[in-house]
Amino acid sequence: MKEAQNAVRMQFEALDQQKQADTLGMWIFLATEVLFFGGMFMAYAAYRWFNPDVFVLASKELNLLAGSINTAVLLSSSLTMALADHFIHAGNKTNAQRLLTLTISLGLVFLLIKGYEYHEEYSHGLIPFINDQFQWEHGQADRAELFFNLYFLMTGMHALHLFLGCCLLTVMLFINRGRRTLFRPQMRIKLSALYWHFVDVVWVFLFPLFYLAR
Amino acid sequence: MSNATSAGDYRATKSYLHHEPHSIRAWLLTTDHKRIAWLFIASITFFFVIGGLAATLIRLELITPVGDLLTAEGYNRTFSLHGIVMVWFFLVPAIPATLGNFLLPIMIGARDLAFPRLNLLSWYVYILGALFTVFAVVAGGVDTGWTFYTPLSSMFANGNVVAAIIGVFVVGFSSILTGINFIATVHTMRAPGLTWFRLPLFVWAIYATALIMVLATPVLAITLLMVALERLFQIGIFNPALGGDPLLFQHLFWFYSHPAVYIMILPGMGVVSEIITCFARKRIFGYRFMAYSLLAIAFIGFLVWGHHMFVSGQTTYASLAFGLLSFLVAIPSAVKVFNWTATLYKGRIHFDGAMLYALGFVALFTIGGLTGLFLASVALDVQVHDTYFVVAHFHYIMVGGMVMAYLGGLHFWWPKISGRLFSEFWAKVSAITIFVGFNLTFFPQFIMGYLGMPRRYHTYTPEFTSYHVISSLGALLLAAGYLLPLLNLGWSMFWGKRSGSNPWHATGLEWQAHSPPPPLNFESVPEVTEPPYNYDARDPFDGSRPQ
Amino acid sequence: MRKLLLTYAALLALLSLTVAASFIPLDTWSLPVSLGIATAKTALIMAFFMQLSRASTLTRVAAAAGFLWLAILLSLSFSDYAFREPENASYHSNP
Amino acid sequence: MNELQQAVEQSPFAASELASDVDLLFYAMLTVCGFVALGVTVAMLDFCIRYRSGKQVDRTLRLRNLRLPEYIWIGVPLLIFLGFFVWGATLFMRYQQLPPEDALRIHGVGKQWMWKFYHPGGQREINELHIPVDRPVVVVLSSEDVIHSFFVPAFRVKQDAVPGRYTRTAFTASEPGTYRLFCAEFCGLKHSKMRGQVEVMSAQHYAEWLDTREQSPTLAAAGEALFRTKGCSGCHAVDSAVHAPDLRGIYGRIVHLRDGRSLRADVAYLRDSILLPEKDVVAGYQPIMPSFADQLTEEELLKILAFLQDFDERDAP
Repeated sequence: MKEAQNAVRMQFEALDQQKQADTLGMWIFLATEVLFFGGMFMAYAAYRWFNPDVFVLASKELNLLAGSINTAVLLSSSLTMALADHFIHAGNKTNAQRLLTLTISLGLVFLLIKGYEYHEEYSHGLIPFINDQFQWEHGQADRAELFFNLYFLMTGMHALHLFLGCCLLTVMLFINRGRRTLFRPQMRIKLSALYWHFVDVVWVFLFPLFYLAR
Repeated sequence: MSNATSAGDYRATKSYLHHEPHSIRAWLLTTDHKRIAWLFIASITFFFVIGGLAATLIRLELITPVGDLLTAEGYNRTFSLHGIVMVWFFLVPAIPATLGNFLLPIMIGARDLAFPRLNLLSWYVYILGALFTVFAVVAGGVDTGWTFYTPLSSMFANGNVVAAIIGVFVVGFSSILTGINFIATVHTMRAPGLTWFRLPLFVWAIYATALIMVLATPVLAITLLMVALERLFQIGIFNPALGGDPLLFQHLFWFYSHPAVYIMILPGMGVVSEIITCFARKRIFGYRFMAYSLLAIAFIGFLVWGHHMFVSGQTTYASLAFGLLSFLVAIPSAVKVFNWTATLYKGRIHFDGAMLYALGFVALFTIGGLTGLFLASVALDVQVHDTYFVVAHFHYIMVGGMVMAYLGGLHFWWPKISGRLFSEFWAKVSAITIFVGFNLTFFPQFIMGYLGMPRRYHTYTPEFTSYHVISSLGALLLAAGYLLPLLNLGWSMFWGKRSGSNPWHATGLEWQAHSPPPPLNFESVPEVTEPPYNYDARDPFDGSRPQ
Repeated sequence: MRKLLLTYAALLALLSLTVAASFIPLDTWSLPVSLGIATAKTALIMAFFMQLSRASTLTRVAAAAGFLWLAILLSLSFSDYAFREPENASYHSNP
Repeated sequence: MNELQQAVEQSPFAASELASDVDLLFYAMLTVCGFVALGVTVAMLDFCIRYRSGKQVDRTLRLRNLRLPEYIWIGVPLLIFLGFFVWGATLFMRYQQLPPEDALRIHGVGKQWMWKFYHPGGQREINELHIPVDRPVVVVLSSEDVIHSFFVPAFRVKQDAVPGRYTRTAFTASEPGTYRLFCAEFCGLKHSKMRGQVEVMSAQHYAEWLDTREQSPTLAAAGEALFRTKGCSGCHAVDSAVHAPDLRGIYGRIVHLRDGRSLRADVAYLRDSILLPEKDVVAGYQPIMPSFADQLTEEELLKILAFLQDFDERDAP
C-alpha cells in the first residue's frame, strides 16, 4: 500500500478523502456543463413553444438515418468507455488501453457522420449563416432559420465537446502508458469516463428534440 | 479552544510570505492558497480603482443637466465600463477569491484547498478575462451597459461588444473554478471534530456563495456566447426579425445576474457575522437560523429573477409569481439583520475599525434590503423600474453592504494575512468617512428615482439638478474615503507593529495558526471540540493588544 | 461487466423504440414520449455507466443538482411563455 | 428657464387616476420600512451604548427560549410582506386591465432616439403626445429597432416597447398640464435625448387641436393609398387577373384555411398575412404572395391595417 500512500497529494490526509474530493469536483463540473447546455435547451423550448409546426417541418429535413446511427455509435462508445473503466479498476491495463482507443475511434466516427450531415445540409442550402440563400419553401422561412440556427449551435457545441473528449482520452492513453502504479490511471480514467458519459447524455436529449420532432 | 499554541513568534517558523522561493516566478506559479489570495487582492484592487475612476467620471458629468464633461458616446461607454468592471472584476470575486481563498482552508484546519492547481488556474483565467476587457476598453469601450440587452447588443451597438463578452465569458470560468474548489474543500477536508454546525458562519457563507457561482455562471456563459455568435456570424437567436424573442435573453441573463447579486452579498454577511461576534465578545444569536438563512437566500435567489422584467412585456401571471417569490427572498435577509442586532444585546462591545465597518454594513444593508421590497411589489416597480431608485437600491446593497464588509474583513483578518497591525485611528476615520460619503451620494438618488429620473441618462431635465449635485459631492467624499484604507493597510504592511497570532482574542481555527501562517498553516492537524464563537461577554476583556 | 452489457442492450432497445415511436402519428404526445424515453436512457447511463447506483448520496445530489436547476430555469420562465396570449407572441398584435 | 420647464413645474406630480393609489402604497411601505430601519438602527445604537466594553452592567443572559424571537421575526415580516404583495398585485391588475372599448387608441412607435405617436384620426406627432383629460387612453407600443420604454412619471406609467411584438399600457389623465415623457430602457447613443412631453388638455381643446393639426390623411385613407402604391391592389383588386382573396369586408370575418383550420380575421391575422403570407393560407388559394416584411415600415403597416379594418363592399379600390 506504500506506493498508494505517496499518491496522496499533500493537502489530503487519506487516499479515500482525495478520491472523494476528485469525484465530487468532477460531478460539480458536470453540473455546470448541464446548465451550460441548459441555456440552449431553454432557447429551444421557448422557440418550439412559439412555433411548433415549423419545428416539425424543419425536423423532417434532417437525415434521420444518420442521426440514429450516430446515437448508436455514441451509446457504444459509452459502453466501451465504461468497460475501460471497469478493466482498469480490475487491474487489467492493456484491455483498458485497447478499449480506450476503441472509444476514441467511435467518437471520431461520430464526428465523421456529423460532418457528412453538415455537408449534406450545406448542399441543401439549409445553413442560414453560411448559405447566402436559405432554401426553404414550406412557409415561414425566418422561423425555420431560427430552428436551423439552434440546430447548428447545439449540435456544433456538442460536437466541440465531443472533440475535446477525444483529445482528453488520447492524452489519457499516452499518460497511462508507463508501468507505474495503477492508482493514478484508475482515477484519471474514472473522471474522463464521467465526462464522456455526460457528452453522451447531451446527445441522448439532442437526438429526439431535433431529429424526432416529426 | 485553547490558545496555548506557541504565542506565534513568527520568526521561529517561516511564514508563507517569507519562506524561500519568494522570487517573482515563485509567486506567479504558487499553489499556496494564501499567496493566490494575495494575487487576487492585487488584481481586484486594480480593477476597483478602474471602476472607481469611471464612477467618479460619471458623477462629475452629472453635476450639470447638460453633457459638458463627456460626449453621449463617452458617457455611455463610461457607465458600461463601470458596470462590467465593478460587477465581474471586483464584486463577484472580491470576498470569495481573497478572504475566502486565504481563510477557508485555515478555518477548517486544512493545509490547502482541495485542488490547489485549479485555484491558480482560476487566477490566470481571471487575468485572461481581464486582458480581453481591458482591450475592449482601450479599443473604445462598449456602449450596451453591463446588461448587454439584445437586440441592442447583438445588432445595433457598435462598440467592442464581442471583446467585452469574451472577457466576461472567460472570467465567468474563474468563478466556476473557485466555486468547485470551495465546495469540494468544505465537503471533504474539514478537520476532525469539525462538524457542519461547528463551522464558522464565514465558511457557511462562502459555501453558499460557491453553490450559486457553480449553478448560475454557466447560464451566463452560454447566453453571452449566443449574443457573440449572433453578432459575429449572424446566427440569429434573439433577432426579432427571425421571430426571436428579446425577452428570452432577459430570462437567461437575469437567471444568472440575480443570483450573482447574492454571490456578492452572501460572503459579506459571513464576514460581518465573524466581526460582530468577536467585537461584541458574544456567541452569535441563533447560529442555526443564520446558517440556514444563508442557504435559503442562495436557493430562493434562483427563483426571483423575473422582478427585473415586470415592465418588459412579461405576462401578468409571471410578474405576480416573481413578485411573490421576491418578497419571500427578503425573509432570510431580515432574519440575519435581526440576529446581528440581537448578538449585540448584552455583549461587551469594542469599537475597533473592523467593528465600525460591520455596524455600517448592518445599517446600510437594512436600508438596501428594505428598498428592495419597493421593487418587488409589482405596482411600485412600474414607477421605479430603470430609474435612480433602482440605482440607489443596488448600490446600498453592493457598496453599502458588500464593500463595507470587504473592507471590514480585510481589517479584521489583516493581522493574520500580513502579521502586522494597522493604525486603529485611521481605520475608524476611514469607516466613518465612507459611511457619510456613501449616504450623501446615494440617499438623494432614492428621492430622484421616485420622481422619475431615468437610469443611464447622459443629460437630464433641470428639475433633478439639486439631487445630482449633492450626490456628486458625496461621491467625491466617498472616493477620498476609499483611499484611506488603501494607504492605512499599505503602510502597515511595511511599518505596522508586529501582531501576535490572535490580536483580537477571537475564537476560530484561523486564530490558532501563527500570523502570518506557515505555508502548511498548522504544524499538526488541529482538533475541534467546541461549537464556534465560544465568547462570554461576562468575563472582563478590554481588547488589549500584545505590546 | 455483465451489467454493463445489459445496460448497453437496454439503451439500444430504447433507441430503436424512440425512433419507431416517432413514426407513429402521436402529434401532441410525440414530445412527451420521446423525452420520456430520453430520460430513461439518461437514467440508465447515469446509474450504471457512471456508477451512481453505487455512489454516495453526496455524489447523487451533485449529479441531480444540474438537472434540478435547469428545471427551475425552464419552469419559471415558462410561467411567462405559457401564458402569453397568442397575439402577444412575437409578430402578433392586438392594437 | 424656458417655458416648457415652467409648464412642467407648474403641472402636478400625480396626474392620473392610478397615480394617487400608487403613491398611497409607496408612502405606506415607506413608513413601515422606515420604522423597521429606524428600529434596527436605534436598537443597535442603544445596545452599543449600553453594553460598550467599559461599562459595568449585568450581562447575564436570561432569555430561555432562544427560538421564540426567531419565529417572531420570521412570521411578522412574512405577514407584512404578504400584505404588501397582495396590495401591490391588486394595483398591478388594475394596470393590466383590458381598456374599455371607447378608450382613445394611440399607436406609439419607438425608433432609435425618438417617439412617434399616431392618433386614430391620422395625426402624427414626434416626441409629443396630446391627449384629452379624464378619458381612458391606450398606448399600443412597438419598436423599430431596439427595446425602448414609454415612461411618464406623472402618470406612474412605464411599459417597454419591444421590437417584433406589440405591448400596451392604459391610463387616464386626471389633471390638465404638461408632463415629462422619458425613454427608460437604455437604447444606445442618444437614449437621454429620447424624451418629450405629454400635453393633457380638456376634451374641447383636444378636439380643436385635432382639427388644427395639418390634416394628414386619416390612417385608413393613408392605408388605402399605400394599398395601391405597394401593389396589394395589383392582386387583391376585384378585377385583377391574379387569383387572390377579395379583401373587402375581410376584417372580423371567419376565414377557412387550406389546412382545414378556420379563424376570425383579426388584426393579428391580417398583420401575419402581410408579413408571413404562407403561415395561414386561405382555402382554395396557392401560397404565391411574397412577404412584405422588409418593404413596409411599422408606420406603413399600421396604415394598411387601419385601411383593411374598414374596407368594405362600398368602396372597391
